[in-house]
Amino acid sequence: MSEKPTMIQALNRALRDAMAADGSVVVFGEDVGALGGVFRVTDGLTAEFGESRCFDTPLAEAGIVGMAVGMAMNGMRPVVEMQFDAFAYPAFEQIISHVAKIGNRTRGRVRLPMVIRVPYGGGIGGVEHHCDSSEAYYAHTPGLLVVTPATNTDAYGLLRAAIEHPDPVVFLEPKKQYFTKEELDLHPVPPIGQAVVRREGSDATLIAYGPSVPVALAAAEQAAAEGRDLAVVDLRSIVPFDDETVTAAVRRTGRAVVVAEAPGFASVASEIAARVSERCFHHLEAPVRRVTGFDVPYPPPKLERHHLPGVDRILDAVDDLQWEVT
Amino acid sequence: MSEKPTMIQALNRALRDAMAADGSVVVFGEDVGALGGVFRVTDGLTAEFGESRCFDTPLAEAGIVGMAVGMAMNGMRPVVEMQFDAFAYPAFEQIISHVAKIGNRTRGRVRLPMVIRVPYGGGIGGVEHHCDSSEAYYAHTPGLLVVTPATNTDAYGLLRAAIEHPDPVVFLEPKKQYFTKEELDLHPVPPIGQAVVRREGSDATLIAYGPSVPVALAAAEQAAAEGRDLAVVDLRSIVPFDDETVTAAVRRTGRAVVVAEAPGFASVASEIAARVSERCFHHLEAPVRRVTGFDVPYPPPKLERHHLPGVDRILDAVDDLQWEVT
Amino acid sequence: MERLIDETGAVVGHGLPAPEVLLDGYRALVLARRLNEQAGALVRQGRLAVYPSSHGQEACQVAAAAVLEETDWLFPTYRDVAAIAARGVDPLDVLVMLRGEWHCGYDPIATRVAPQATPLATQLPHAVGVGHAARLKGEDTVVMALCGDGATSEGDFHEALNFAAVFAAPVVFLVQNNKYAISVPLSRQSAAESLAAKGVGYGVPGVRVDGNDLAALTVVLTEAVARARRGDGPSLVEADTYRIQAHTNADDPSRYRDDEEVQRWRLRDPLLRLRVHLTSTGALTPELEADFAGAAEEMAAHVRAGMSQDNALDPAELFAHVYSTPTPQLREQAAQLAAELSGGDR
Amino acid sequence: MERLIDETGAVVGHGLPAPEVLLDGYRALVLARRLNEQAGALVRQGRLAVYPSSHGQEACQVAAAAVLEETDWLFPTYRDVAAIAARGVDPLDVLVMLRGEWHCGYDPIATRVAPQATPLATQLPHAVGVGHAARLKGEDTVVMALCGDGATSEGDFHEALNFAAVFAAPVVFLVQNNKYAISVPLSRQSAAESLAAKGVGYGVPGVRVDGNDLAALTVVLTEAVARARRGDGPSLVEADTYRIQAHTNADDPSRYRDDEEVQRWRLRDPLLRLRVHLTSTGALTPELEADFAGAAEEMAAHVRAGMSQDNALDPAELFAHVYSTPTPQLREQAAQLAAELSGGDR
Ligand SMILES: Cc1ncc(C[n+]2csc(CCOP(=O)(O)OP(=O)(O)O)c2C)c(N)n1
Ligand SMILES: Cc1ncc(C[n+]2csc(CCOP(=O)(O)OP(=O)(O)O)c2C)c(N)n1
Ligand SMILES: [Mg+2]
Ligand SMILES: [Mg+2]
Repeated sequence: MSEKPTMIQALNRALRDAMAADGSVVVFGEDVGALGGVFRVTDGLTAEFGESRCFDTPLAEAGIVGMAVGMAMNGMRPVVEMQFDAFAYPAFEQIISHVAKIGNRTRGRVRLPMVIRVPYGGGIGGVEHHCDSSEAYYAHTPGLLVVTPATNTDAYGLLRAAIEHPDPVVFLEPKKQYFTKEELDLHPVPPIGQAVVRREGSDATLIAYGPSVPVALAAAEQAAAEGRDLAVVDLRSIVPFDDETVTAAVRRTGRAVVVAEAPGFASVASEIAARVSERCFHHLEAPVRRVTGFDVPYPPPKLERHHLPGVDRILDAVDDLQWEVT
Repeated sequence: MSEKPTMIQALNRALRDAMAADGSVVVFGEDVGALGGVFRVTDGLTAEFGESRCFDTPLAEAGIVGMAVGMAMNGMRPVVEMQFDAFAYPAFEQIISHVAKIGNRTRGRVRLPMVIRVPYGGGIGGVEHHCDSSEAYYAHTPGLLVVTPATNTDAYGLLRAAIEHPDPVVFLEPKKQYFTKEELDLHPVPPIGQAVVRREGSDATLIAYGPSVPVALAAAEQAAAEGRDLAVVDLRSIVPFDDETVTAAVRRTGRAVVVAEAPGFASVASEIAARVSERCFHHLEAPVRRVTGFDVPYPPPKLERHHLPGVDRILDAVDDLQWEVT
Repeated sequence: MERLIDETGAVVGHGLPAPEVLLDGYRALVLARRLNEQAGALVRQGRLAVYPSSHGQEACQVAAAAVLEETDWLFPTYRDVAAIAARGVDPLDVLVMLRGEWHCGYDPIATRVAPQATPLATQLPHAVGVGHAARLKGEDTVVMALCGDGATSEGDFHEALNFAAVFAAPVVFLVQNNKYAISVPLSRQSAAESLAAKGVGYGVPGVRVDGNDLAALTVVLTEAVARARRGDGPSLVEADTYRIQAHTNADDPSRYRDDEEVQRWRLRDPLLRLRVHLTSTGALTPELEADFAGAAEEMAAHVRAGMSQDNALDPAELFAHVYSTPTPQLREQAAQLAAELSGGDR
Repeated sequence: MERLIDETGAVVGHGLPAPEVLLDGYRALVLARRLNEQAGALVRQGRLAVYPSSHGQEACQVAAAAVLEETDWLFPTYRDVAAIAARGVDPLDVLVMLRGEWHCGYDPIATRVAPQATPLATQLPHAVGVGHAARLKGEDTVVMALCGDGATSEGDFHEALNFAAVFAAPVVFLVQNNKYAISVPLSRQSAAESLAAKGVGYGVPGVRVDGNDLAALTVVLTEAVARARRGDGPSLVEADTYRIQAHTNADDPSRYRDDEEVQRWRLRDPLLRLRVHLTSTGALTPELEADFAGAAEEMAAHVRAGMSQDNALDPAELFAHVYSTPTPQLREQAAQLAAELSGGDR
């Protein structure tokens, strides 16, 4: 590619490379075949690998996930696409009661190497049901790995890692970044479970994942202009959680703000805030602040900018970190 | 009743009184008719009010919840029973995408006065899928009220309040306490959203709800014998959350432990810990501790005692609250 | 398959609805077609974010609305804008969702039209609930529930049909089989002989009807509605039709179907055949045609005019409708946003 | 309805399986019945927490296992302990779940028996996946997927049947229609003529068979398996049978059905009729009867003996199997529990 690839192209490349490397990788879902997915993440896979490796299914998400469970039981590595975040909910029982639990149920005799890809989050001007940040439902469910990239290189690497992983992975793709063009580095495949410090900083730490990482970086940029030096941690993996990286960053700065799009109540952001508050208690100069979506259903396009955590709201939270106390 | 009633009887009484008071209240679900529910919460309702007011449905939870949505749209007040916690998952899409959102979707023109009753939690020696603590899924979803009683009087009062409420309520019944016999006071109907201090104490505050309240009270009892004076707050309502009562209690004691059965990660306990840490930051002598279920699928009966928060584990957490520091 | 007027406009069956009924229907078709066109134009002009056109399916849209009484209910999907408009709801209110202003722009209780359903098939159990509640209240309301061929694969379709049958609920399920679910063809959706055959598994009568023949649709749906109103329970009607345009403007149909197929279906256009028929009987005069076209233009102008008004949206609405009374948490969050907007914060 | 041997033991159809097959089947019935009885006794003694008996449905249990090759798969529900045992899995391993020791006590990969499914109908899409994967791998594996009449109402039943049909997956869906879902009678489950009729809506052949007639079951299921193995796709078989005992020991059937109904079905007992038939043909001798009874007693003794062993359960198992490698979070939690247990804490 002469031009820098989009995240969609990075994901597409990951699928292609995984399918080429391992004949047991199969891709299926709604519109993933001829159409190449409504976002074109599966573009060209049927043409390249044939109908048996990448195919359309009837329109039924529980059926898709349930069939993937069976195929994984029988030696394949299914990668299924849920068309949008809210359209994974029909598969919830399959995901919670089976995908997450069959390994444990069978004392490890049946492992399910499968990936459920979910384009998630807002900021695309989408109508209702197309912009949910649904990570908390998965992250709260023991037995699932929950991964979300924030860069194109991670999108590629983490998807490869997810497909190779022996356990089921819910792979959350920040659709707001789907069309972001970035240099793509194919080589460093980050192991699932490692956060990364995207920006060092000494005054406070912003903790983010997926679609909130670029927002956090922009906020840090702006803060720098205002004389405040913010670190940014990109979780990359929500489950497992990289306590080490997060805790170390917060201890260095003594202050932390968690940024996430999902409604804040009983969310992944709550977890991060609770963990950090507990583990860094004596290092904290101020309470851990959360900048999240409001506790409302995802709003219509014309109001979403008020709902989503933006640079200003993050910087307000940073301002609130009781700087005068120290 | 000459004998003290069980929580099941308190709930049954609430349903009967609500149906007698309001002809638009209808009860339906699996086995709620002739059988009176597998736990007998709906015992006698069909006999008393007829098939049209309390009836069995086909075995399909999405259908049950979806039908309730339609009935609520058309002027009724449906109260539906999900047979066990994990058997509500098939209805997840209906609950998340519709029950929670139709009021908002229609700018309040369509309100759904419906109650989804879910027997939840473990400690009954049940097999897999019968012991999940699923409150986080609901509590994270804006648009739902999430209520859970810990006493028989609250079971009665809160269920009456839930049925009368104009908004949809997920009513979580701690099945471990179903057979607990207690005095039943029919009169004080607590408004949804008010926590209660079950026990005053000056050293630390235990925050609990539903099935963990009796455990927290037992721990406080034991602590008292050991010379520590613990307060116990019973949330009663997870959404809305009673910040006032919780924050006041923690500020008084400067230390807090959150107790809940559900896996701790990204849970209601995380939310409570995060809120309390943020709102009581300068009053806290030690980090807020969480005593929750482990991040594992609900274990088999013979192992559940190791999983569930018990008195010892709560007291260990209290011991950890850095008493020497003060 | 039930058919009364074939694609050449010839009458091929008995029991044609009265000419006035067909004339009213034709007028509604003209308006529906115009609405599809107008909405498409608005999308191209960037004044509407997205529009799922029912071009080619207007006969289904019009018939679904026409056979209902005012007290009946309509349960539409995202593709049924024209059906909702045919029921009498102002198209501007219907388009509020696609303008990105709010999720549902009309009052479902006042109009007896449920919010347009996006999650496929999920509206069908609601329709059963509305119908069952009506029966319990002693009302003879009928519920018309729409869905597509793709939606029949969802579990909720199954559960709704089954509940309706077991409770003999007054619901007419109308499946607009337009042959595609976005890009996925019918053959990947079902191996059954027809979608109407699905009724057998529920004990529900299933009828297949030419979905581009307004006359046949009117007869079949009228009978299904009457059956439901009599208390004889639900029906399943499969309308054989075709989506002429893209799934939405965001879709690229050239990836999954060839133009030849589309051309074949253009010949079966629902307006064309009815116009030929009504003209041949003399019922449709050039004056009436002009009249209908005028009404359609008026409607289109109304839509265009409304679209250029920028409705002010109060950000406080974010919190206002989540519960009937905002929770303390939402009041706090609303206050935070208000402070931000008044510049109280940065 | 397909039937070969009626409740009096009379042969009423053609194509009876060979006597050896029926004799083997009868032996398996005797063991299945004994297993149901033994498990019931263990529950009454408090040595087993709960048991959903298949008493009266043993012919379905036995036939489902008997028609499979070793390389085939069985997808059972909680009520299908006897089917799993008939497939050759040690009953003690099957009962691990009901003893409360772990969720699934046998190795699904080695035995080709899926874990017993509790959430109704959810196993059916898995069965389709196993079958479809086999086809993609070029294997001629067949999958036998079991469910009850109640489970047919769940969305997952619909989605599984439809996927199987669309992909022509080698799956035999066997519905044991035992007339109740706990207390809910069939009439509240479906208004269709039969559950087999549900096949029509998917383009899947549906057959109704006397579920207490092992001979007919064997023939029907053998044909369905052969069809699947040939690559001709799935079948739906409805077995007309009855749950003689309570749903589980926790259930009180007197609340929802009268004893008369149960008595009528007792007369249609699957063992009885096969015994009459095989005795009448001379195939079943008193020696063989004694032999079978002996084998059943041996099995029962084995179960009893195993049940009195208290298997030590390591609490660390809580964390060991959640992921193939425990997460750092689980390692921390495991360490906490280990510390508690070693008295490190209070
Ligand atoms: C539960 C769910 N899954 C996926 C989608 C995404 N989606 C929107 S429309 C569509 C195709 C629907 O096809 P069909 O039911 O035939 O209706 P049509 O669009 O043809 O009118 C899909 C897959 C959705 N809206 N809901
Ligand atoms: C999804 C789900 N909902 C509810 C239950 C609770 N439940 C267990 S068995 C049962 C009845 C099942 O009836 P049927 O499918 O006819 O099987 P049978 O018990 O008669 O063998 C119910 C409702 C469940 N296990 N799963
Ligand atoms: Mg379609
Ligand atoms: Mg049954």
